[in-house]
Amino acid sequence: MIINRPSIRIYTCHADRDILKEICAGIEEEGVLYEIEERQETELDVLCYDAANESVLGTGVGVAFSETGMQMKGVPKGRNLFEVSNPTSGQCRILGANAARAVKRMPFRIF
Amino acid sequence: MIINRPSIRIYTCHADRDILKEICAGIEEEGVLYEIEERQETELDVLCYDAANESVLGTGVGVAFSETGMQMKGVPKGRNLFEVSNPTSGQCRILGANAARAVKRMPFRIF
Amino acid sequence: MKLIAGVDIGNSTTEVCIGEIGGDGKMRFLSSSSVMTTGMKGTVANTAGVIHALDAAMGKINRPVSEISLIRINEAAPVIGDTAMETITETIITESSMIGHNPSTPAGAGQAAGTIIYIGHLPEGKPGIPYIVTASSLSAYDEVADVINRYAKKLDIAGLILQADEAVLVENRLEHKIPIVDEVKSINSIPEWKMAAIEVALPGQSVRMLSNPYGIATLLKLDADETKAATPIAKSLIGKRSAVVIRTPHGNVKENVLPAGELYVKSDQVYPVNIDSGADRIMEVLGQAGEVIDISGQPDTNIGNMLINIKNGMGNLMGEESGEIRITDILAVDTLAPVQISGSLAGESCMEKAVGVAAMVKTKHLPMEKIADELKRRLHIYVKVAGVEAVMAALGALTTPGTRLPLAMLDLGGGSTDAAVIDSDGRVKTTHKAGAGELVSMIIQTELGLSSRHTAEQIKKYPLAKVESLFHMRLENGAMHFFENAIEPKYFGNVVLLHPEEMVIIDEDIPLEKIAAVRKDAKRKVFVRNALRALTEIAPGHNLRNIPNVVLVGGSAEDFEVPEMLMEELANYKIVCGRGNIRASEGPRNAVATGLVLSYTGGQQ
Amino acid sequence: MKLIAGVDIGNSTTEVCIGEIGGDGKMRFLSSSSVMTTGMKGTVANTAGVIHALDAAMGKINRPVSEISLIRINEAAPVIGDTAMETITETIITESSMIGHNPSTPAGAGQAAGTIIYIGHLPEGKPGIPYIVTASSLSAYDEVADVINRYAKKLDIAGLILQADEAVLVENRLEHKIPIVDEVKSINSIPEWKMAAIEVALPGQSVRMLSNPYGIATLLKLDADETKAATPIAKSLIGKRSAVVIRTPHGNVKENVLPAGELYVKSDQVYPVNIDSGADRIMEVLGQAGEVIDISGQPDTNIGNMLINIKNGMGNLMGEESGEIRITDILAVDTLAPVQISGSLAGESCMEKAVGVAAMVKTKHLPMEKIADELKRRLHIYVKVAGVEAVMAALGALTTPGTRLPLAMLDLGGGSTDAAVIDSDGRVKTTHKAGAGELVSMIIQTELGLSSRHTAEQIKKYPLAKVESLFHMRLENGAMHFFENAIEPKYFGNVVLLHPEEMVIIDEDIPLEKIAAVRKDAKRKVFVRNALRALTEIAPGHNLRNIPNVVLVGGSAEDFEVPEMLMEELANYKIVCGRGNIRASEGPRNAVATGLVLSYTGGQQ
Ligand SMILES: Nc1ncnc2c1ncn2[C@@H]1O[C@H](COP(=O)(O)OP(=O)(O)O)[C@@H](O)[C@H]1O
Ligand SMILES: Nc1ncnc2c1ncn2[C@@H]1O[C@H](COP(=O)(O)OP(=O)(O)O)[C@@H](O)[C@H]1O
Ligand SMILES: [Mg+2]
Ligand SMILES: [Mg+2]
Repeated sequence: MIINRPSIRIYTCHADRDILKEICAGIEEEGVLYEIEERQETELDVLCYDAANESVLGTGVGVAFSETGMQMKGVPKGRNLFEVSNPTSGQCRILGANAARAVKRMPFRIF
Repeated sequence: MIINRPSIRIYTCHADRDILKEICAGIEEEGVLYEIEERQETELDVLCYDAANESVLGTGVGVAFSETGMQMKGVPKGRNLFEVSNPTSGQCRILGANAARAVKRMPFRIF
Repeated sequence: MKLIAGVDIGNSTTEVCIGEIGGDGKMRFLSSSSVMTTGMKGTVANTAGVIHALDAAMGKINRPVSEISLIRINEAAPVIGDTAMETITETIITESSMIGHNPSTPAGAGQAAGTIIYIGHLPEGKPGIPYIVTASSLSAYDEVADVINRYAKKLDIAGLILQADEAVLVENRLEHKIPIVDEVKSINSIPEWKMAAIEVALPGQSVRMLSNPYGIATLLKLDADETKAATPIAKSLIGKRSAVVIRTPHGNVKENVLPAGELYVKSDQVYPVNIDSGADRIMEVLGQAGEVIDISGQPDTNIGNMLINIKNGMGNLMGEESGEIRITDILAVDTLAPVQISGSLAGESCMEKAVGVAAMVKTKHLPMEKIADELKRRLHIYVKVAGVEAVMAALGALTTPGTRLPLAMLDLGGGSTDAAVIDSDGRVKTTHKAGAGELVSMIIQTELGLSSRHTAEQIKKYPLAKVESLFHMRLENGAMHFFENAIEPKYFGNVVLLHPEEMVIIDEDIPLEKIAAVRKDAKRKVFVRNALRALTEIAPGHNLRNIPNVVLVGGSAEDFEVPEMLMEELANYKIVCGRGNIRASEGPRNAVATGLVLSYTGGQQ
Repeated sequence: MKLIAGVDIGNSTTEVCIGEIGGDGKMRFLSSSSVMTTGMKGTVANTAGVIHALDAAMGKINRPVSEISLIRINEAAPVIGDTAMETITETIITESSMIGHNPSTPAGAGQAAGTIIYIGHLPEGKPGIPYIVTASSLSAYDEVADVINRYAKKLDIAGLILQADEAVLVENRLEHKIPIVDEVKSINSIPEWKMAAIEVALPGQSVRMLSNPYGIATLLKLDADETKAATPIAKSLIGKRSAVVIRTPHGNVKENVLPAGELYVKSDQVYPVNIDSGADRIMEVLGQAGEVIDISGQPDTNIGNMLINIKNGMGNLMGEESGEIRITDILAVDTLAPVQISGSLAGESCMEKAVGVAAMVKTKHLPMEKIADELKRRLHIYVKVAGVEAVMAALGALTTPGTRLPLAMLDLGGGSTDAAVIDSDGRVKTTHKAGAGELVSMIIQTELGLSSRHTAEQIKKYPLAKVESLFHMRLENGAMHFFENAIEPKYFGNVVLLHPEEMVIIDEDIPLEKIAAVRKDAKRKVFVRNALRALTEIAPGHNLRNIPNVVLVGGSAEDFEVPEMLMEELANYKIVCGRGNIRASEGPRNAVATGLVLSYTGGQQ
């Protein structure tokens, strides 16, 4: 009986579909699992913070419309590790890859 | 502004005072911080599980009367890593030390 | 249509290869197998293993063993590798007492020197004299802190030594910070009123003053003679997190130390060489000696005793007098072995240079004919002792894709490294060198101070990982591996071996990097040296550059890093070298058995 | 009451020691300082640094420089160390093309061989022929997966090479799993219709088939000649996570390769030695040659060019003709240097054996008198050139607690390792050996392939750590260190140096253990060898066992691990060795300056 699957949480609020797809591809290529959940919350900081704190892996991604961010457990709300508005598809991949790299404890890629 | 102090959470319910003191000494000697909170909950499994999940370090200790347990985030409720009833003071130290060693990623000591 | 079985009885493994001769006279390989050798190589006890291996190979193709028309077994070389290891260093005697250890949680940082005083005797302390206080585990941490805080107002308390694991607990309650060493189990053997120096390093660092003879001299005000006597202590404290050195002149401590001794290599004359001069020198003398008749050691020395033990042991096994047994080759390697320090308070040891030795023992002709007869009797199949092991191995090696004559094969076994060269005319030269997989395991065991040889053997074979959380481990090469579910707590934080069936915990507290370094180094020391000297001996003109191909076969060629080490080394001589791939399918195994089958057609045509 | 200043002008550092002679004629030490040397050692440009150092030392005791009655400066030895490094190996030319790399996320596992086909040409593929498909980053991962799934029904698709970082994405969408190598930037230089073998190792492992010449031969069906040509490829693929080898016979690739060359050591006669024979052999010949007059290299070879560059460079600096400059010592060390592989598709290099060389250049007498005159002119204080550097260093070293005569000191500097022995009668013997701290930094830079010397210098000086989360790092010795607050993301997952002021990120992606191993090995190769040969030269009877004490001084004696390495090595000769502690307070610094002050009283009494 596993309650929390060890995965990155992605909390979304009316997320741009292409952006979300590319972020997921970034995580998938790195071989880490993710779960997407649509939330009532519109604020990016809250989405990221909650996602990180509710992920067993301590890593969360937030997508509000076309704003994106990545956050880790233990870092205060509002201090997302990475934040990109209207990201290109390359930037989405990197954001996803960095979420996975946080889990794998590998250095982050540069946007 | 740090919201969560990086510390081990100890959730207690009418904890035996000597037991609690020795567990804390075990953690302190290993150089890790802890926070104690008295809870309404009487069940050891719940105390341990909640403590682990609410600790930034992902490590929690529960003490209900003279029952003690240690738990880590990601492990299902009811599957405490260690559990000792009516521990000796040596066992309390080891339980505390092991909570700290979970944080320091060091092998656990044997009871 | 005739079925031929090649059977290779090795020290560790018995291998079978089954070939079929078609109507056209061509050989087709049908099956092969590998089982543990039963009994000592060259004895009739081997028959059971051979039958088992034949069953296994024929079973794979669903045919009965009775269909085999001919069994060809190897002519085993009458040499057997044995391995022993002796330290060459003497016990270290010190004029001071010391504690050098790595309690996981000492406290404070810095160094201090002073007179030792038991905590209970502080009322007798005099102002102006620096003291190092000791407290047994009978005193609780809050009491100790209380007492020190009280007396620190009057006395100069410079440091603290605790028996219990409570350094941090005490330090957190002290008003003035001092270095504290804890977990000193034998606190009662610390002599009161003597001078002591203590040092605690910053987290992540190691002691600097007490690992330097002149640092000890500075703190304890030693003269030159005393400093000299403190050098072994300084050496043993290198890398320690905390340490205590106590000045306790013993007078003349004397011990009976067995000297390392001389080795006598007998060929045209006797060449002596002292073990103390190290492995390189020993191997140089051995190289100069040429064809060796026997090797012995100076009586009543470490090496002398060791070689006699080897000869006696072999004699017992073979039922020969040890006088008839000759040692025709040795491999010496420089290594490190733990040596007890007399004068230490807690049984500390330190690593000293040592020499490990593997020896090649020449015995009488092995009675392979007897095994053949016994097999014949039990199976009613014709059995022939068909070819010299190393030659057959070379024939088998030649089935590896990308090879051609002249070709050398290196059989990396357990006790010995055997080599053979076949030149373009089919002429073969062979040699047997002492030292192979077993010596590697022995070096690993000694240098890591492991209690079990089995653990050393496993360290040799499997890559390492460190379990960093309940959910993941970091592999030796830095990659992360995630577990599906939380792993058992017993693995948490430990270094493990990635055995294919289950993870094996290494009980000793040794960093992963250290284990990996010792492992690689041991392999290099044994196999690179042996490959070079074996190949040099049999190469045309004794020149390695005259060998174009080297094919690695045998159990140790399965190793996950040895073949690449040898390839890198031999590339310097423009030699193509790699793990063999017998018949493009068997990897480095089955070379001798395959050669035995092949040599049948060779003989026919 | 008289103030005496000792001034030591070194290549890197200028040091001052201030002593006071009391009414009783006894010397009391008051202060000391250390600044960067200004200008090249032995030139008047040094005066600025000397004045700065005097200011600093007098400032500490709040007294003006003018109160000094006498300044004693060192007589510098007319030898200067310089360091250069040359690989001795030739460029590697291969008959095949290869890609060997560590994409972080390849996919699938296993090996495959087949004909290369571009994904767009799959319609032209024929059933029954194994194919390796290539796809550029213009094809999206879901399209690639779709196409492969479709064609796999008709064709034998054995492997896939991708330009984009999408191997896992494609693999997750494939119906039949195949090995996939991704992140191949130069995908367009892969030649279609040629045979290729590809291999992806299991996570945490490295390729086994393609790092073995016979493995390549098996997959690509190579004959013996082709296998030989593939050996450098196999060697360069050792340890890689994934690899591609393409069979592209080039015909006769020829390159102009500069040979390593011979070294000529001139003493009573000229001793030649080939660089190819390695550092041990070179140092052996040097040792046999005795007192060296000059060392040169074969013209138009690597070593020849290198030594000429050193002589010219020194000549320019000193304003002498390079003909007048003589090289009186060298230190050769075996090392590894990256060598380009011609035939690689993505500019891969591999590490080859190389020899690094430091040289000791003999110049004309250094004009220390000119510096003394200039100082006198500017300070109006009497200045005396007072003593030979190494002798003064030995005098200073003798103030270390726990020492006595006879005593040896080793000055571990930047360019050279200097040694002096004072025997019980006060007689002194000195020597200067090429190679010290700078050569260590150079080896670290080369072996780790670092772009900056500065990084190598920092790696030499500071311990390593790996930042494992935003909240903690693991130190080199395994200890954990926690941060108070979350650390900046740029540090996350990186290897860093623990510089006292800030953590320095190592940009190159090299595992911590590798960096530490290269660092330690470089220090050992330079300092252990130099300590042994310097001490052997000056030891009574050239026997190390006649030296009871060795005191380490100079900048490289501050190193956090070099003194312990030397202590361990010299303990084998029963020598007490450790970092000096000049005047029981200065550590290994200030030896020469202290000696200059001390020798004044010596001269007086
Ligand atoms: N996978 C492996 N990795 C490293 N060494 C191995 C492996 N398998 C077997 N060995 C070693 O091979 C040696 C035995 O080799 P083998 O050729 O079977 O000996 P023999 O020819 O004497 O029967 C032993 O030292 C064993 O530890
Ligand atoms: N803390 C340190 N650790 C290791 N090496 C050091 C340290 N400080 C200085 N060095 C090295 O010491 C060398 C300079 O030594 P120094 O005695 O100052 O030279 P010189 O006598 O020529 O002036 C340089 O190679 C420098 O890298
Ligand atoms: Mg402790
Ligand atoms: Mg990838």
